[in-house]
Amino acid sequence: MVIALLVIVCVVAGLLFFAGGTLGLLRFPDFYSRLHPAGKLDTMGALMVLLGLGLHQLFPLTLDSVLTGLKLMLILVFIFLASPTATHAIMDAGFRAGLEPWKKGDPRR
Amino acid sequence: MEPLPSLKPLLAVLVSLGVVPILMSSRSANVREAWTFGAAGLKFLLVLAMLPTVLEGRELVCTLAEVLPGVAFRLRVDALGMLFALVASSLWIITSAYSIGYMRGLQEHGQTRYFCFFALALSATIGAAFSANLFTLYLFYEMLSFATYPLVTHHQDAEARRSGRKYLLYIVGSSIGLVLPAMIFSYHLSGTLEFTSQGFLPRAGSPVLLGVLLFMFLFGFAKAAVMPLHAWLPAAMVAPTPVSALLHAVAVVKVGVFCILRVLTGVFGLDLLASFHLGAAVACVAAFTIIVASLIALTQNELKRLLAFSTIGQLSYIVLGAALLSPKALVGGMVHIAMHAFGKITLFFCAGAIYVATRKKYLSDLVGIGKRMPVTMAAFFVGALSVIGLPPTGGFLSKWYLVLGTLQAHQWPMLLVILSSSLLNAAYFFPIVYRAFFFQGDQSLSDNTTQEAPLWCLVPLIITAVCTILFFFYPFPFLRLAELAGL
Amino acid sequence: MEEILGLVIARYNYWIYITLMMVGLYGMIAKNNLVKKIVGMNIFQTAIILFYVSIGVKKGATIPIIEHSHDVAHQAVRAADYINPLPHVLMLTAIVVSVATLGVALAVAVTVYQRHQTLEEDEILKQIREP
Amino acid sequence: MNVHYPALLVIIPLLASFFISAAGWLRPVWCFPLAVAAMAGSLLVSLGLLVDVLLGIPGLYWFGGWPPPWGIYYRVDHLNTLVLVIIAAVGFVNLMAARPTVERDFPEKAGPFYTLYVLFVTGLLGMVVTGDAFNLYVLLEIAAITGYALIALGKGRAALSSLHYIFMGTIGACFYLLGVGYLYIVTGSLNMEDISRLLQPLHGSNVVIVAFVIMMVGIWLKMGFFPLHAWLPNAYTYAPSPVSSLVAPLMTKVMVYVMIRMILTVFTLDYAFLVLKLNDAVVWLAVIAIVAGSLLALAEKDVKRMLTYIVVAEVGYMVGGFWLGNRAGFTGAVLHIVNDALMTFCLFLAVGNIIHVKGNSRLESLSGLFRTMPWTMGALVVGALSIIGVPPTCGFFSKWYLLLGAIQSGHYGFLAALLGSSLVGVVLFFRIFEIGYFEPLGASHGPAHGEGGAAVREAPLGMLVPLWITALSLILVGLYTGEIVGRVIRHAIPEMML
Amino acid sequence: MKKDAAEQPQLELPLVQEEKRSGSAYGATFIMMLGVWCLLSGKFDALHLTLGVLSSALVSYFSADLLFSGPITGRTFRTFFGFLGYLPWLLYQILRAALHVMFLTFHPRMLELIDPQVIRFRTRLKSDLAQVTFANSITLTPGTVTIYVDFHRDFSVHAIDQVSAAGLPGEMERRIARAFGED
Amino acid sequence: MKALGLIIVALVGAILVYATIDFPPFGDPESPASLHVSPRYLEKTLEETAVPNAVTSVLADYRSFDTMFETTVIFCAGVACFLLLRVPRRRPPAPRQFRHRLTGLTFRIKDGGEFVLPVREFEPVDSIWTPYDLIIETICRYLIPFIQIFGLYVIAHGHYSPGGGFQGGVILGASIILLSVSHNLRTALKRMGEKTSALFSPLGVLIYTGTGVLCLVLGYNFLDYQALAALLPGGPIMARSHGIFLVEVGVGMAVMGTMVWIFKNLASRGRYDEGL
Amino acid sequence: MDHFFLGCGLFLGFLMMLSLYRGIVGPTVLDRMIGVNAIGTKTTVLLILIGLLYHRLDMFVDIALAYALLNFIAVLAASRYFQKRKGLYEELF
Amino acid sequence: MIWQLDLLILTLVVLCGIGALMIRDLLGAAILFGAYSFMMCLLWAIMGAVDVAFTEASVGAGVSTVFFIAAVYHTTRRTKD
Repeated sequence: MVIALLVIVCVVAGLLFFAGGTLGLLRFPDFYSRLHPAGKLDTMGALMVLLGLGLHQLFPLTLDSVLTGLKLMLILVFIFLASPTATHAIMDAGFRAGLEPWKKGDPRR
Repeated sequence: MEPLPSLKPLLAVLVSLGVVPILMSSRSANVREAWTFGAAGLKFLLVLAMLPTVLEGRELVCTLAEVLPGVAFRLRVDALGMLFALVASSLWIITSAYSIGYMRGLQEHGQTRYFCFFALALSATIGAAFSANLFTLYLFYEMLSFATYPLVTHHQDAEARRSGRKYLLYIVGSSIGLVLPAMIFSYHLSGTLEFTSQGFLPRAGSPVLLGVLLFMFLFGFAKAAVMPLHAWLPAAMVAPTPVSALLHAVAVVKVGVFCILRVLTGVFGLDLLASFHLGAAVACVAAFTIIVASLIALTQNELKRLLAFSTIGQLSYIVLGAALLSPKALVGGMVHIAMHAFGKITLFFCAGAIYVATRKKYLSDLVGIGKRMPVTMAAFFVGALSVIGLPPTGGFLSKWYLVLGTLQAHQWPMLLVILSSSLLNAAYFFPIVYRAFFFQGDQSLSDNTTQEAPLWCLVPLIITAVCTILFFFYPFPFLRLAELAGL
Repeated sequence: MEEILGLVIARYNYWIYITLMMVGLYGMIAKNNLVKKIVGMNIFQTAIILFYVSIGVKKGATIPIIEHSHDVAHQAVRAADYINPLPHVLMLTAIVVSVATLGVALAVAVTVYQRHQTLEEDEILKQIREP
Repeated sequence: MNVHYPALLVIIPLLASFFISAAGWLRPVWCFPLAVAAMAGSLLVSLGLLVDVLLGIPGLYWFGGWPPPWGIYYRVDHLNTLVLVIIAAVGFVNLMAARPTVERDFPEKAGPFYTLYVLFVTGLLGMVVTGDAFNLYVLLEIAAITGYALIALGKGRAALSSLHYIFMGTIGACFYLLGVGYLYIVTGSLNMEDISRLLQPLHGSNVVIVAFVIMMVGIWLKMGFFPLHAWLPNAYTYAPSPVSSLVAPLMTKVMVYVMIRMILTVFTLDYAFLVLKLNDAVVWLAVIAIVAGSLLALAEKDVKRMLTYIVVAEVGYMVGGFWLGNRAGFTGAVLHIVNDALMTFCLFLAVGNIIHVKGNSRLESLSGLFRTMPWTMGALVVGALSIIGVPPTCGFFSKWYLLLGAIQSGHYGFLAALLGSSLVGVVLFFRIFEIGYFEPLGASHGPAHGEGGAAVREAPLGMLVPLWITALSLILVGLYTGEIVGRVIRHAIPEMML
Repeated sequence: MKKDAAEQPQLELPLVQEEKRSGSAYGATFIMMLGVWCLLSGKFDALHLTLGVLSSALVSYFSADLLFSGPITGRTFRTFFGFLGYLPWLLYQILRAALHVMFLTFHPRMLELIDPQVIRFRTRLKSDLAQVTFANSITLTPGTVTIYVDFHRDFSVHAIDQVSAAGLPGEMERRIARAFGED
Repeated sequence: MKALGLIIVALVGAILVYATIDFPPFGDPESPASLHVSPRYLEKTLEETAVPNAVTSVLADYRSFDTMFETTVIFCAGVACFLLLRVPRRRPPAPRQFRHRLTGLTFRIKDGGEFVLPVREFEPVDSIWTPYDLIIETICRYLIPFIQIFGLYVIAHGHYSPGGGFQGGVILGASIILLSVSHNLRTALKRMGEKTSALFSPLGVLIYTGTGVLCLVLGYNFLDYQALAALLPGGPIMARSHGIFLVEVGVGMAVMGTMVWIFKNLASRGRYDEGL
Repeated sequence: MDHFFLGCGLFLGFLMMLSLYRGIVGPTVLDRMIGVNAIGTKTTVLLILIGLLYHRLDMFVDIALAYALLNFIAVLAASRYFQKRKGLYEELF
Repeated sequence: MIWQLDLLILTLVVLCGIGALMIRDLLGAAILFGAYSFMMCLLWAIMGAVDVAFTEASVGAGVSTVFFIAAVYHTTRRTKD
């Protein structure tokens, strides 16, 4: 029961992060600033949700379930490696393409 | 009587086809012509070898392959085919000789091609003569159409191109557009295409259908130049004269009428035609053609065109002979194939000889030419006699039978047609001869020296002229064959 | 009315596949740009895959991988418990085919661009007509 | 005979294609011999199958040993054995003829070219012999993808045409696949005969109707049936000549075969002719196809393009012939698959030779060709006569059956269209012959022109020999029509067609 | 004109990054891969283990030099453990960053709060791995995203507001330097 | 065109909707598709092939012939892209360029010239050289071996979990593509040359077909893996399982080789100098 | 618990739809890239949720893993496009 | 099969498809096409076709989008529709 609660908390938190990321994606004024929520919050959301789900499926505790849990963690590792890299790549691309960053006071783009 | 299986018909067909590769590969003109002669002679001998058997009333058969159910690729030598083959193969020898003279005399180009297609055309002609069924006949008919195209357009100039187009349009158009469906329809009706003496079409067909079929055949074999599908024939006169001679007096047009004869006798059968009065309809068309063609011939100035229209008229005699549905007329029509062939080829040879010797082809230029080319013009006279139908030439004989036939069939109007047409023939031939011998022409012809065409040209036309006369006295093989066929 | 509604609801996957297919087909026919057409082609192909996979679906069944294979090797397997695997197999093939087609189509599109310097069909046709 | 023949038929070229591809990297010289070996192998196997069928031995093969409907099986019967032989033979002969062009135009890509070539033939063979509806799709795609690539290899507009072909081909293949799916959803089977058995009680279902329609449309797209033919002329025209002489004769014919196979084996004739009653409509479509193909061909100034429109018209022949729904029409359609493959093959080979020598095939560049390329033009004449339908070339006999079928079913529109298109064929080809025969004005007469004037500049012998083999086979097949119909096609005619 | 210059295509040129392959790198890669394999596979019968060994060998043959650019030394292990020690702090920072951005995202007057700017600085970290860790950490942490790291170890960073920009390079660099033994 | 498109689309759509009305309901377990052929696959897959993943057993055994051609399709696509795009190396190579890593200066060496400076200081670059991106390169270097082992795992475990030759092959191919995208094409080519990838794809299909032919040689039908019992331990049923595995390896190789091959051709327009 | 996961999945789907808005509307290509990248991450999580809903997580986790590994290749390739197309270089002869 | 998710994802799929076709920028279309294949992958997973989902995931994410981008890289991004 405790575990279920923990799972729910984790997952809900993760979803919240996801929601924030998506909202940020929609709300922020320009491409560069949109990358901030998209990059960070989605990673964080994935972390929380996967943690929660991993915890959930760990029971009943067997070799298979542990391995599956570890696989989930592996996914997490990869997300943590890939997500900032992708964010960086996109931002780099933007700079190379010559996109001007939004300055305070500019209209939304 | 039981037909006799034999390979001879096939050999007779293939012999000229077989020399084509040799002709194509030989570099020397002499070798090529020697081969041509060899093939022609061989072919004639092969045909002659079959003659006794046919005269006995037996038939030779050679089946190659059953291509469609009930339809075989089959050759059969019967009397009618024999008659035609005899004429065609004997004339090939003569025409070959004449061609050599003509082509060399005019230094024509593409002689190898010329001889090749000539051989091909002869193959097709003999094949058509020996066809045992409508399919085989059609095969050789089409083969002939395409083989003669390069001959007709031999000059490869704009006029030849035009005429070639016209030729193909009429011949191929009618054969594909009319004969092919008619043939398939006949097959549909009866399940076979094999010629029989009483025709293979079912007796119980509807008269309208049969009539339509008959006219599809009649006009479809446009080589017979039944009006209104005759226009290709004058146009095709652009060909070198030996071509016109052999093909347009013998092979092509005769194949056309031969096909019509075959269709009338072998597909429909005279009884069927009689029972639906279809013969009379055909006869009317033929009669119309005879009269109109003769009238047009009267107005022509170019010798070959005149001959062409004369041919159109004469061909319809043959059709008429069959359409009268009486035995005598049928014999007359069949014999006319041979007689007209010899007579008309003489005329064409003469026209060619005149052209080789003087480069003249218009009637108005030929005034007084008899002095310069007496032998040629004498032969011309003989030919003209034969075509008009006067003794002592073979033409008389066939016309005589035709007249008898009309009497036998009680077709008085047709008698009238034949007679009046003979008059018209005379009206356009005699002036030529008359003016050639008894008038003074322009300067080039008036220096009384005799200057004939080369010997290669001259000898053949003498032979044919002699033959024409000979057949009056000795028509036995042709007459016998025609009677056999008419039975 | 309710019948129709039931009919519609009971087959909603099929309606979507038809929609997708129409989208793809429209893209292939009406779009002017060659790469767009290729996109349309792929959508079209996936629509058919969707159709096939929809055939295989069974309510209340699980994925077609037999459970507990090691423990009870010869326990009777009930076919109704597992989703029909055959459409999946077919669609694996179809996906492969669509990737292959995509590769070839893109290669050809690149070749077209190399020759005509544009991907717009009308411009290419104009170039061809007026060289 | 060997029970593994049906499998070997496709496995030999398939295996060979991998080796060819590898040889392209390791020993390029081996590519061509390997390809020849592959084609010869499948030709021999197909002949073996033909003999088997003639002897009455059923050619059934269960792949993986699984019985149908669970496994895939191949089936050789009277209907497809001839098509198999034709495909293998055309593939083999064309390969011989392709070599000079390949070595001259893209020598460094010979390896992949032969690989795709062999795979294309493999795909077609498989399509013809398979008894599984989905397997047919996969093989169809093999043939299609190789075809796209080979066509795009041509110059100029080829790439765009190939891309159009890709789009149309994909739509066609997908429609076919969709049809298979529709059948699957109501029957649950993919095996053709099994489907047919299960379809019997379902003839009234909308699904089956739509499956039929969609499948037909897909197949028609692939074969270039008239309103759906738009991709065909460009694709075949701009392809390199060894490719067009392979694809043009085979692809459309095989699709016609697939149509016949689908209707006969899967939907049954009862369904197609009695339940749906589409036959009149389809025959009229075929009439339109024939007329339109012929007329469009008339408008063309390029021989190869003209031939492609003739292909369009010929497709109309076959479809119409089949949909006439009687024995003669069926025989004609099946016979025409064989004959037309040979005919178009001959013509495309001849045009390929002309292109090899002249660089293009526009009408004006043909002038004087009878003199400079007599052998090529001679074969062209034979092919043309066959298309026109002159006996004893094979084109006549299939046309004969088609016409007979039209008469028997009283479909005079089809009759007229056939005859008309033959006449148009005369006009088309004699236009070519005139140009080739009548040289440009001014140079035509005179003694200087005597014997053998202009130098003969023929295609290489390696291209002429295959061409003449094909040309002679046209006549040979024509003469053996009776045998072919009597011993093979007659047994393929379903009982219902009487 | 040298002969081989014309024949040798451009591709054959030596790469700068080319490293000497060392046995220990292979071994380490092999063990790592086998570990991952076991984790993924979950089947420990002979067949699958054999396959695992084969696959790991294959991968280590194919790409050992990607994973370890030099031979395995004690330093490699030290770095690894240092990195593990750095992780908790990083996670904490990430959480902070996430909350910060969340705050910004949900703030109704977000446009007034943010003030995007690009800042540049040069790091003292030397090894590639350390620089990459630093860059990715920057990306994951409050309001900053690495745009570009060039060869002179110059970082360009996009910061979403003043606060975020002020903290760079700061403590993070120090911690990473410590973790990677580059003090 | 637009109107025509709409008309056609509407027509086809109407036909399809018309058919859909008679479909069995979506997800109906009683539909013919679920009752006729497929139950046997599900019920017998363990008994007959010892493979719990029914999709794999159907794919690689019951309908393995299809799959063979599916792999061939991929192979075709590879050859096709090569045939269409590859530019033969007949032209003289482009001037080679070297970039000094520390200063960023680029040297171009003309034809026939020779590069004499110490190589480690310089890197070879191309006409469209892009600045060195440390982060992407490093991260991808660490990721690629994992992707590869994962790909191999997927190939090997197609029997028990989703996946199999095709998916594994694509993942393996994607790892090379990733190398090319993150570094440059030259690096990828150095690791897996054109010839290697071009030989991999026929080799893979050859393994597949060869397995079938082996069965044929052993006296069974083509692709009847039972025949392999003569060579492999475990009896006919395990032989099927092993046969499936062999085939999957072939598929994996072929797909990997072809994907890389296609990518190289597409990404460099067949020039193989520098691409995406 | 299943209902909860289902709810989570639906919520994620809803978020994907919002991200897709950026993908479809987003003024520049790079915005679209962000949107799609965001969808990718959510897809990975959603796949695992589906696995839980099917009670066969061990089967779905492979797919998710493949996704996590491969997802960013496309993003990398797209960003590579901009790096290459605007690539600057100095030359010295 | 989870019908609620199924419906949601189906909607998304259609949106993605239409979007990929509508965008006036080929690179954007390629990227959206990538999203389309994500959705498809999810859809297969929801319908229980794990193998198909796996294939779609690996192909869509790893290969086909990259092919598109490579092709666009060598041609042009410009499009009129």
